[in-house]
Formats: sequence, C-alpha cells, structure tokens
Amino acid sequence: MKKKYSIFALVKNSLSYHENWQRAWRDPEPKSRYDAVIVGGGGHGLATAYYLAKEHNLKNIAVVEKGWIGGGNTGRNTTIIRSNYLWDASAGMYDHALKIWENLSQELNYNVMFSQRGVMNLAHNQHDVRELKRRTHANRLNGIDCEWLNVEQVKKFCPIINCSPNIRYPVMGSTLQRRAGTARHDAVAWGYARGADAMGVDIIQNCEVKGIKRNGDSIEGIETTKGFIKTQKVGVVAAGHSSVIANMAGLRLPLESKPLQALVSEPIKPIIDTVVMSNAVHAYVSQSDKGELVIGAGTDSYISYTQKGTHEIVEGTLKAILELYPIFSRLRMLRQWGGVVDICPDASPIISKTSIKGLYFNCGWGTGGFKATPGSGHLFAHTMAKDEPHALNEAFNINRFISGDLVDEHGAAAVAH
Amino acid sequence: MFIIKCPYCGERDHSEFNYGGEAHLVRPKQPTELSDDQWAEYLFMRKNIKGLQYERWNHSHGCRRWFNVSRDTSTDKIHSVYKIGEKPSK
Amino acid sequence: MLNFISPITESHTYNNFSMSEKTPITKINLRGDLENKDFASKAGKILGMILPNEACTTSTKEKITCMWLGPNEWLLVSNDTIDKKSNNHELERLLFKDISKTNLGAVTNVSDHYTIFNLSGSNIFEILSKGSPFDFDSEYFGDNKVVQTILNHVDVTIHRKTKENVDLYVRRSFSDYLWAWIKDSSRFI
Amino acid sequence: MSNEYRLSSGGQINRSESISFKFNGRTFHGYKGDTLASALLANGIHLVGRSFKYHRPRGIFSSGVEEPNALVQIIKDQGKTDPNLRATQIEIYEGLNATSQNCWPSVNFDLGSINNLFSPIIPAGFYYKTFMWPANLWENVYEYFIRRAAGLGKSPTKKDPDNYDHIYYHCEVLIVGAGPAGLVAAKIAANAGKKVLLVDERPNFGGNLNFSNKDYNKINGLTPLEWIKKTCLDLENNKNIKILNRTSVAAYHNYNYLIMVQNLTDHLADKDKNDQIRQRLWKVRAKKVILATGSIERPMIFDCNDRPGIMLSSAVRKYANTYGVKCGNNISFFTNNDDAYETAITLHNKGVKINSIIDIREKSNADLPKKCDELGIKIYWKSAVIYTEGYKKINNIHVMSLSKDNSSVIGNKLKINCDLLCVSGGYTPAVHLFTQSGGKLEYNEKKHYFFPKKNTLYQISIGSCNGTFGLKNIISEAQEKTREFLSIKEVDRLDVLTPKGGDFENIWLLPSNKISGKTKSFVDYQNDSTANDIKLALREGFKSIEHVKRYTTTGMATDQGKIANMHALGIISEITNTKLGELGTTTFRPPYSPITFGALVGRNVGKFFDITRKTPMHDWHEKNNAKFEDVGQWKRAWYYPSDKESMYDAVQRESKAARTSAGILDASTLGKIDIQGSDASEFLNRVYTNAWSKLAIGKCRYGLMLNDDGMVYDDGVTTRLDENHYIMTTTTGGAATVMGKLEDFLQTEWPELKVYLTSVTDHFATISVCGPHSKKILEKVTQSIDYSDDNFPHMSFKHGLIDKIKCRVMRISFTGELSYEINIQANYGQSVWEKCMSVGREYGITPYGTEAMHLLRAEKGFIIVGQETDGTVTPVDLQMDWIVSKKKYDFIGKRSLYRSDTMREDRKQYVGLLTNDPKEILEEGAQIVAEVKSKPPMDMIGHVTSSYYSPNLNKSIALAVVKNGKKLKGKRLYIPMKNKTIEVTVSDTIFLDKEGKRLNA
Repeated sequence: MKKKYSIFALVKNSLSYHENWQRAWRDPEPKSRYDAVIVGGGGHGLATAYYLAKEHNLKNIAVVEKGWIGGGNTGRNTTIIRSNYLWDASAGMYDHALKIWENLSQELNYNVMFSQRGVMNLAHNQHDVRELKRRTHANRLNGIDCEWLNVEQVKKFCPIINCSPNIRYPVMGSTLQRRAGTARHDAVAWGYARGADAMGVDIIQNCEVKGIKRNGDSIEGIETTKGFIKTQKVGVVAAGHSSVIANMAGLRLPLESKPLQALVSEPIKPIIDTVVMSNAVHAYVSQSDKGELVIGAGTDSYISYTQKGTHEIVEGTLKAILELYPIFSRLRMLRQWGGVVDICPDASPIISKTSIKGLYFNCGWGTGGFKATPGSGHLFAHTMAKDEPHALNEAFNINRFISGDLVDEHGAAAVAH
Repeated sequence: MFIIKCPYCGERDHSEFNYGGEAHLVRPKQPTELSDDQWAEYLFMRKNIKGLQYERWNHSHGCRRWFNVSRDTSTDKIHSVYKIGEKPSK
Repeated sequence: MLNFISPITESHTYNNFSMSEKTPITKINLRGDLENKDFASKAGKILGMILPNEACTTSTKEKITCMWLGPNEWLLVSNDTIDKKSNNHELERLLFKDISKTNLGAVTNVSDHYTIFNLSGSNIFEILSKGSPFDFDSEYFGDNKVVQTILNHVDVTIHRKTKENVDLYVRRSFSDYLWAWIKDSSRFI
Repeated sequence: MSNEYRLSSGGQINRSESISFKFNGRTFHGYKGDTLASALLANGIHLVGRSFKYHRPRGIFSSGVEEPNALVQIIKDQGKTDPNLRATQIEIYEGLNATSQNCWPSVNFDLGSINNLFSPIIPAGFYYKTFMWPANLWENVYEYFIRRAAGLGKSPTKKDPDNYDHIYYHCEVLIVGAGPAGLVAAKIAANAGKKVLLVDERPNFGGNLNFSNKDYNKINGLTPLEWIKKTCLDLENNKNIKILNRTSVAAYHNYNYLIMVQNLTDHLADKDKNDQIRQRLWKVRAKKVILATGSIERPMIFDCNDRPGIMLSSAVRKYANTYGVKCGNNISFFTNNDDAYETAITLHNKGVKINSIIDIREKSNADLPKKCDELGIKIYWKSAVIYTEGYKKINNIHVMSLSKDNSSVIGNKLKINCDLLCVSGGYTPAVHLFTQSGGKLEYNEKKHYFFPKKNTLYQISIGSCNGTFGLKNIISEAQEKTREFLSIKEVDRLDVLTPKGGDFENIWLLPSNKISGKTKSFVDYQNDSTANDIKLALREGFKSIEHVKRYTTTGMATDQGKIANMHALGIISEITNTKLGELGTTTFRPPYSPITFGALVGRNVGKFFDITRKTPMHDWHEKNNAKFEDVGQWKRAWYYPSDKESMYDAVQRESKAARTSAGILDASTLGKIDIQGSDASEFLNRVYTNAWSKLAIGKCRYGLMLNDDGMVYDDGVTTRLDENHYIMTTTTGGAATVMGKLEDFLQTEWPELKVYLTSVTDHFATISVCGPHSKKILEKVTQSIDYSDDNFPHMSFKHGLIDKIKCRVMRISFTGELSYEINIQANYGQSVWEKCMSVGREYGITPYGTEAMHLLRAEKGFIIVGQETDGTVTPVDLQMDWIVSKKKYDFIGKRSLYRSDTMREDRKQYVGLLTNDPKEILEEGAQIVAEVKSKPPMDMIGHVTSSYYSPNLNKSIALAVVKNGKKLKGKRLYIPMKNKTIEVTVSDTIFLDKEGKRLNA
C-alpha cells in the first residue's frame, strides 16, 4: 500500500530529512508469464496498465519499456490539452480524456498540475474563420465548451498577441476552449506508474522488445532483452516505434514516423497566461510554471527515427512566434529537442484490435497524443480486456483504412497540437 | 539538414528537395481488380522502416526531377541515390 | 497602343552594388529528349548551337543564350530586348513549328513568367548568401554557369556571367517581394 | 573612482579609458575591456543575484559562459531590455545599466529568501506531492503564486527595434574555439591553403592561455600573450582564413551543418551602434570540422558551497591576469589538482595574501605545489572544507582532515578566516558540440571525465575538449591531429615549456561532520538542487539519470548543467554504485548557450515574414481602393468599396452589376499549366474523372481531379489548343501542388507517356469579363475575333489580337453569365484591364472581387474546392456523378470510389438551403440537425459550406453538405445557433437560371 502524498506528509518527512519516503514504484525483474503485457512505458502505456488493473481487475500485468518510463513523447511534448475537435468521434474521445484530466491529480494522489488556462486557435484568413467557426458550432452541439472570439476579444483575452490589421496575416478572430490548458508531462507518467505499481503492475525498464511470438493467428508472448515473456494479450503503445513492433508481428500499419521538434526560452516572469495556437501562422506557445516559453510547430516531412529535425523548422516556428509576439525577439532559446511521432493519413489515432488475436495497437497519435493520455489508456484498457472496442474508440479501428471511413482531423491537426 | 546528391545536379542542400515517401510502391495497373484490402495496402499501409529505407525525393527547387534515395532512418545517413527505374546500387 | 508594364519600376544602387530589371526579353522553355536524334539535331539547327547537356551549363550565340534546367529542359533567352509594340517572338514561332507541332518536344513561351534582375558589383554572392544555401564558391559554379536554387524561400535561377555580373530569374508574381528583399539585404554588407 | 580591488598594474584592460555604468541603481567605474563581472569585482561587489528556489544570496562564480549565478537584466527602454544575461559575458560600455533579478525589493534584502526557511519541507519534487486539495484552487491560487515566484528576468514589453541577419557560409575547415589548440590548427590549415573559418565566442583569442602564468608557460621562447599576439597577426594576414570573434556555435547538426551566432553590437555604447545588425546567424556547411572547445573547471561539492565569495580558481586567475582584479584580500583555496596552485602563485606574486590551500590529496611533488611551499603558503594536505560561514559574503571556512578512504572527516575542526575561497575540482572537457553531432563519449576512470570516443562525420576534437591537458600536450596533439586530418606532410614544430603537473584525485561529494540531511551541498546553484535532492530522487526509485535530472531539475537551469552535470552523475554513480561509463550522460541539447529568437529569425519579420505574390493588375486594384484577401501567398482583390461603402454593400453592388451590366475580375492567380505531347489527351484521361480524347480542338472542358483516396482535390477548365496541346487551369491554392502531383505521376508512374508540363501561371494575365454587355465590350477590346455564338460558342476559345499583341480568349463562365476570359502576356495585363474599363464604362462595367465571385457562383451552385469540399468529399457526394466517367478503365482516385464507405447511400451530400425568413443569412460553418434537442449533444447531419444574401434573387441562399441530402430535397432542417434556432428547407443547389439561358444572353 502506498503512503498518501500531502503537505502533511512533507512536513512529517522533513523531520527525518526526507530519508523515509517510499519508492514511487518498484524495479522488478520480469516474471515468466503475465495476463497482459503493455509494450511502451509512456503515459498512454502506463495509463492503460493502470486502468486494466483498476477497472478490469487484471492483476498480473507488466509494462515493458525500452528505456526509462516517460522518456519518449510523453517527456518531450508541449503538454497542450484540449478537446475542441471537429468530428463527433474525435470530440467524444478527446473530451472523455479531458474529463478524466479534470480530476486526475486527486485520482492518482499525484499533482499533474493540470492548468485549465484555456487554449486559443487563431484565424488569419477567410478559410480559417470558416473552418474554426465550423468547429465551434460542432463543439457546442457536442456539449464541448468552445467560444468564438472576435479580434477585440482576442486582444482582451491575450493582450500580447499582435492584433494589428497591418501585419502579413492579421488575426481575424479565434476559438477559445476555457476548459483546455496544460499539464506537467513527467508527472503524468510518474503518477500513473506509481498508481499502477501500487496495484501490483510490474514496470520493467531498460527492457526492449525484440520479437513477437505468434502461434498461427494468436499471440504467445514476446521476446525481450530480459528474456521471453509468455502472455496472450499484448498491447502495443510504442508511439513512433509502433511500425517497428508491427513489423515483428508481420503487420503493416498506415503510419509514418516523423521528427517533431519543440523548444523553450529561458525562464521569465509570467507574460502569457493561456495557450495560443495558430495554423496559418505556424506555431503555438504557452508558458511553463517555471517561466519558460514552451514553443512548437509542425513536423519535418520525411521519416526519421533520429529524434532530430531540421534547423529550418525551428527557424520557421520562431518566425511565426515573432510575427504574433514581436516583444519576444530579445528572449533567448534555452533548449531545443526532437521526438518521433507516428502519423496516420487522416491525422487520427488507431486504438484497435488487429488481425492477430490478442495483439492490440494504440498508435498514430501524431503530434497530439499527450492530451489524450488518460482517455487513451482508459479506452485501450477496455478494448484489451473485453477484446472489443469501447463505444468511444470504435471509430478509431484499423479497418477504417480499408472501408474508407476515415476521421479526417487535418483541420484540427494542421499545426502540431 | 541533409546534403542530397541529386543524380542530375549533384550535391545540394536539403531545402531544395521535397520528400516523396516510400519508394518502389508501384501503383496497381488494374486497381478495379483489387479487393478493398489490397487497395488499402497500396494506398495507406507503409513499412515505415527504422533502418535502411528506399525512398523518393524530388529536386523540386532545382531540376524538378524525381529520384530515389537509400537512407538509414535511424541515422539519416544517405547511402546512395539512383534514378527512377534504376535499382539501388548496393 | 497597349502599355508594357513590367513589375519592377526602379533600379537600385547601394555602395558598389546595383540592380535593375532587364526587359522585355524573349524567354522560351524548351523540352525534349536528347536521346532522340531528330529532336537534338532539329533544335541544334534552329538554335545554331548544341543544347547544353550538363547540369548548370549554358551555351551562347550572338542572339540567344541557352541554359540547362534539367535533363530534358532548357531555358532559351534572347540576348537583346525585343520591341514592346509588336512583342514578336520569332524564335518561338520557329521552334514551335518544327518541334512542338512535330511532337519532337515542347516549346512554351515564358517571357513574362520570369522577371530578370541584373545584379552587378563586387559582393553579389555575399548578398545572395544571406538567403541561399547554394555554395557560390563551388568549383562547379564559374562564369557562364547557371543554377536553380532558392533565395529566401523563393525559387530562382541564377546565371553567373562573371563574378561581378549576374542575371537572376524569378517568377513575375514573386519579383516585387524578392526585389525588396535583395534591396534590404544590400544595406547590410 | 574606487576600484579598490583593482591591482595597480597588469591585465588587458585599457586603463586610460574609464567607463561608467550602473548596477542596481548605483554608478560604478570600470575600464574598456572589463566585463560587468570584472568591473563589479574590482569594486568589491560579489553579491549579484538570488537563487531560483530558496532565494539564497549568490555571487559571481566563474568568468564565462558557464556562470550559473550572476544573471542580470539589462535595462533600456521597454523594447530593448534583456533578461538573464551573464555578468561574466557582458562587456561594459558607457551607459550600461544592469540590475539583479528574481529578488524583491532588492538583492540585498529579498523577501523571497523566506523560502530558505521552508527549505526543509520543499525538497526536490515537493510540488508533485501537494497542492492537490481542493482541486479548483490549483491554477487560481497555488499555480498563480508558484508562477510569480519562479521565472528569472522580465520580458520586453515592446517591439525589438534591432536588426538581425542571416548568412550561409561554406568552408573546407571550420575550427571552433581559438584557444591554443584552435590557433595552432587554424595556422596549419590556413598555411596549407584551405578555406578556413575560425570562430570563438569570446572577444579575444587565446582562450585560457591568456591568463596562464608567464613564468611557467612559454612557446618558442615567447610568453603566452606574445605568442597569441604573433599567431593572431599571422592569421589576420592570411587570406585563406576568415576569423570571427564573439561568435558562439549554438548547434551542430548532421552533415557538418553548424548554426552560430555572431554578436556585433552588444558591447558598444548606443551612440556607436547606429543602424548596424545586432546579431548575425551563420549557417555553416563545413567539409571538415575541428573542435577545440576547451574545458570547464569544476567546483567542489560540500556543505554551503554556494556563498558569495566562493569562486572557481581559474576564474580568479583570469580576473587577476586579464582584468587586473583581485577578487579578495585574504584568500583560501580548496582543490584536488595542481591548477589551483598556479592561481595561488599568480596572486601571491601580485602581492595578495594567500592564507591557505586545502588539498584533498595525500601530497603532490609537482612543480607548482613545490613552489607554493617555497613561497611559504600553508598547504593542508588530505583535508577538506566542510562548511563555510558568511551570509552575503563568505568570512570563514571550516576544515577537517580526510579519513584514509576519504569517506569521512576526522580530527579537529579548524576555522580559517578568509574573504575568498577559490575552488578547483579539476576540468571537464566541453564535449557539447561533439555529442550534438552524434559523437559517442567514453569515460576515463582514472581522470574522471567523459571524452570524445567515436563520431561518424569528418570531424576531430583537439585540446582539452578531447581530454588533453597541459600546454605541451595540447599543442603537440593539435599539430599532429590537424596535420593528419587535413593530410598535410610537414608542420614546423613548436617548442613548449609547461609546468610538470601532478595527478588529480576526485571526490564527487565531500564528506561532512554533520548527518547528510542537515547539509546543503549545492550541485546546481541556479536551480538550487543539492546532493540531498539527488539522493531523495534515487531513494524514491528514480533510477535513470534522465529521471533524476527531471525530478530534481539538476542541469536544467540557464547554464544547462555546465557546472552541475558531472557532479550529479558522479554522485548518482557513487550512491547506486554504477560505473559512470555505464551510467552515461544526459543528452546535450542545442543550443550550447542561449541564443535570441531575433537572431534565429533574422530579417524574416514584418513585411518579410512571408512571400507576397502580386498579379499584373495589383497596382490598379490598389489605386482603386481594393481591399485584399490573402489566398495562400497571393494578394487577391476582395472587394472595391467606394469611400463610405461597407463590405456588404460593396459586394451586393458588384454582384448585381455583374448580372445586369458587366463585371470584370482579375483571375490571374489561377494556376495555368501548358501541356504538350502526343499523349496529352491520354494523360488528361488519367488525371481527370471525365473523358478528354473526344474534346474538339478549340473547345474547353471543366475537369475534376481526385486524390487516389477518391476525394476531390482540384478543379478547373482545360482548353484544347491543338491536337496535342492543352492549357490547364487549376485553383489558385492548388496550382503548385497540382503541378507537383502531375509531374510525379508522369515521371514515376507513367514514364511511357510522351507529355511535357510547363507552368505558365505568371506568364499570363487573366481578365474575366462577364454580364449581358460583356460581348460588346470584348468586341471593342480585341481585334480579329468573330464573337457570333455559332462561331464562338460557350466553352470554346479563339486566338486574338489586342493592339498587335497576341492574346487568347476563352468563353467560359464561373458566374453563369455570358462571360469571356482574356489571357495575355502579363506585362500587358494592366493595360488591357484599363482598356476594358474605358471601353466598358458606357456599359457600366464594374470591377468585382473574390467575395462577389464567390457569391455569383453560389447563385449557380458551382462548388469551390476547399469550401464545399474538405478532403472528405467525393464527386458523387457533390452530386456530380455526370462528370465521373464509368467507361474509363482507370483514373486517379477511381478505385477508392468503390470502397464500402465511399459507396454508402447516406453519405453527406451537396445540397442547397433556403431559410424560411429570406432576410436571414446563415453563418458559414453552422451545423445542421434534423431534430432540435433541449440541450446538447445533438446529432449533426451536416454543415453550411457557403452562405450569402443574393442581390439578384433578393433572398439569402446557402450551400451545405447534409447526410443523405440527395433524398431530403424539400425537407425542413434546423440550425441551432447559440441563442436561436434557424429553420431551413433543403433545396436544389442551383438557385438562379437553372436552364443556363444567361450564358447566351
């Protein structure tokens, strides 16, 4: 049983110079067999394990992670959380996640610092206005909070945005989702890990999957760098490396893995209190609690697993930032990094069974997976436990690429989320 | 930022080129004969290889020619370039 | 009488760098397969020159200059201006009749598709290097060479006649923007 | 001027040029050549900042880019203030005005320091464990205060007035770092005739050699300064080499692509800056790269090692030799190597009192310690500093002896008074750029550092960044490796004198006489993370170094761990007893040191933010008060309001005129592709959904282009000019992508087709004249064309002349009116436009913009790709089955039209909508439902794609896509808006002139 975290616990532990804190999670060696194995110890994978244990009382579960938990896109993204998607299927799924976010710190007894400071999506031309209004109406009728702001309201809500009509692509309005915001990325992985571990889930780090053992059309287990693990259920949540695992099982997925970059400025005192995204002027920005401006934009066009993108993307992103916030020109980039994101042709994820019994994939989140973490884990756990999708992820099955029933969210995803 | 050796123009900066995805995906000559699954295989399914990949590039800001490149996607090292219709030089 | 109005209405000089538009100039895009003897000989006969077959090369006769744009693509440019009133592109007529009509290749008039900036001065390539990743020092880029590349995100074709005299080709709709950019760049040399 | 800590002589400052500057409001003086740090130290100021978390007083610690403490804000106007600059890098100039950061009301009295009292209950990661109840308080209360407590300096609040610039540069050899190794390499490369670029982030070249002791270090008999001077002179006279100072390499990318920033004016007084570029970003492609980036001195980790007056030994030497500043009057040293002794001797020789050297080593018989002995400097061997006192400035140190195995301290505690403690924990090679480039490191167990092992690029590391120390070794390595790397036969040898060094011994975390919980041994000064924080993280199961880094924030401050990282790793390896080699390092991420957004963006701001494309008639539109719409990079005339007219009124007027008299539109932005070749018709058959072989010469045809996924991609009219010659038009936005897509298919899928494509978009000005009078106008504008309907029917074209200038006239219509399109060479476009205007005046010709065009085509139900379609719409959905050839064997996208989902009967289909109230204009993007519920969620069956008030029908009209729309004609649907619900009736998509009579009116 885990001891509860609280201010009192902090005071109590300070008396013993913090030398008596429990481990947040164990560091076990893999058992020879599990009821279910999750491949990938990112936020989505750990959340999946957490809900499998909590809601589907599977107890004998392992999460195997090639490196260190939360070390992939979970720990590399710009932490934007919102649910203002166009299509019903997406809206339903992302808002399911947002609702879980709203009480996640309490649920996990781990402060994930979910900050509902609002997310704006700016419009810069007639086409943007039409599309963003379309989304606003769709969100409203789906019961998702989303407002349209005219230029004056934009100026009022976020005064540092350059709303001059004389810039190259003047701001013509914006959507605003007030329930949206940001969270502390590492905390999400760590919180779910601590919660899952408390329910007996084995979190096995530095354990890379080398092969997937099939018996005809069903799963027998996985070969790892720490030996063979027998199991009938494998849930792959490997983000950028999903295709690599799929190839081991002899599957092909409709994915391309591309470099996505982000950067932060040096810390400064609070200057922007919301999250601002723009499609036409390609960038988005928020400010971390530490004071760093957290900035990102689009992916490079080519496949790469190097976790490095081109300098030109960074330059283009900051160009857009200075167009919208000329006051940032003298601020300095402290750190830039890259991740590998797996993108589907319709810019929507796959949370689905496969043609191989017991093999499930949760992938294709592209540039926007972080926001979905709790919902993704929750729905994937259901799909794995019941061997059938939850109503909220039915649309995200892999067969849509055969029937043609895609969930095209390019409008929502034109800029990395 | 790669340097890509266009088979027609020689070594040029990455920014002169456009990426064209996996190479040697031949568009079916008789699409109507294919099942939905087979068509989806061509249309959407990709190897997305980590390692040596054969891929298409277009010297779009130069001679406008398409050509093939073999590149290790885990290091971005380019091993060879070859013209459309040719086989990769090993 | 129609007025001929080219996109650039000024010329620019800063220190020893200067820039002006060259117009009106006949420009013809020629396409064809050099493997095809008929095409090669026909084109050669009309132009009075062998089509350059190597990247970045050009060949010049007294009336026209021919630039390599690709393995089956060339840009033909008249060396002198033509009459704005008649706007008669004699070369186009000849080539079209003997090459396009006969399906040997394609001949397309692109005279106003491109605007030509003539740049002169001692620091041309320093200015161009502010926006182009191409190595203008490269051994492959001497006099009478031509290169297609990008300049501050705009596609350009750069014809180096000498180190201090360069013709830059840009699509007409971009020319106003690129002119302003080069002008601004020249301030910071 | 006071400068009471300024030595009477020495240094590279210009003592004849005194400079006054402000710090925290007080005026001080320094000399030309001073940094803000050296000038403050000369005035006895150590305390310059407060730490990030506990707000502890912090002083200047180092002398360069690695500085963790001395961050200041430069004050100018609101557009020109700079946060978080390092006092150790700021070169002072007349009028410099700097203040401390992150403290209130002042650095001397900071209320934030109350955090220090709470420090026991706010260890690493405390915020993950609390602030959770009640949930709703997080962002409004807890986060609010956390955010305000955090952050360092302040952002400017006005636009940056400075200029920034970019340049690409190509060279054969790039040398990073102009210390002794870099200078030697540069000289060899340049003499060998290579095109060389040499860069260094500091204003002066020579690196640490600049301040090494001249009695102990000589090259070819020259003192360090003499040799540097001579070498730089030789280089300046060599035309093969370009030399950049104040230039910092930020990032080292694949393929030897390096990004560097050159500082040009920050060191100048405002009056000398004029309009010059502030910073220039260099994008360098180097065939070969030589890294000579040097090394960074390490601190020592012990209880209260963070007080002002505790400094790196090498920094103190630099302040003395380079700036003529003594950092204290009564100095102690704490070291584990010989380098500290060189500093001691240097200061001793300058008459400064050295009261003690505490050395953790058993003994050292090397030259320098011996010398110190001779000089009578007290050395405490096998001892350690265990504690320091002095709140805002150190005033004494506690010293005890080390046990045999260094695990504890023994014997009595000795207190030594001092006003400065120089620490030297040895040196860490600066391998940042090496690892950024993909190079792999190896750990040297004896020397306790990571050094470059192998890399994949044309690149070498030389000097101390390669783990080579001692002037003699550095120079001989630089010579040998450079010679080999550049395959040069001979290099003249240099004769180097350097002191014989002893070994150095390493203790990552020094023992204490207290229980460790009670100590504050700082590892990352700026982020206030201590050895205990690292222990806590490990205790809680954070095993990976990346986890420890993120949990404790060690190495994540603005110095990115230049000081902290090695010790953090060392402590982790000791506690987990893992070999450091196996532990590895955290990723070194670019940039090496922070660079301004301004430099990264260069001049691509304001009017150069993005390309602007203009049509040949742009000037006319401007002169005639057009408002412009951004369509991609194009500026298109949107509408032409007369002085007081609103947009709505203007568009209504323009739309009416187009149907009652004549309208004229600039359509030059449409993409135009010239298609030639014997297979041109077959090519069109394959790219368009309809058939082309039978199109007669001289005729035009509308075409719809799909993606291979079956969704509508582009559309436009293509004209058959000749047997094998077509001119295709594309949408404005689609022009480039369509051209690219067609070339792709031609070159890669259908190489057998004999077809050539050439873009002629910019070659032609396109002027569309429509309306009942358009024919009369065209007859007067062009010569030699017979406009009679039988000679020149709808959907056909003619060659013509306008004042001797050839043109093409197409009779095609996007408005449903009788309409002609003139295509003429662009440079005559504006003149032809003006001619149409003057000829048309008597017929009331009216220029109309894109908005009226959209309205007019909507009256006719013509789609706009990208407005009626969104990448999910098939031609069948658009009820355009008529254009999809059933006969054709294949065309792009055909197969996808026959998938189970694309064949569904109840897909969203293209329909018209009429509001019950004809005055009610729907909002584009509004969602449609069949039944209204009292509250969401409601089933949406479609949305409004286009909506206008039609002046020609005197009612509002709208286009939409609606589920099963084909079957819903005449049905009533609802549009629930925020505050009302609008009733609509599904109608035909053609609202006006169904029979198409007007085309021949």
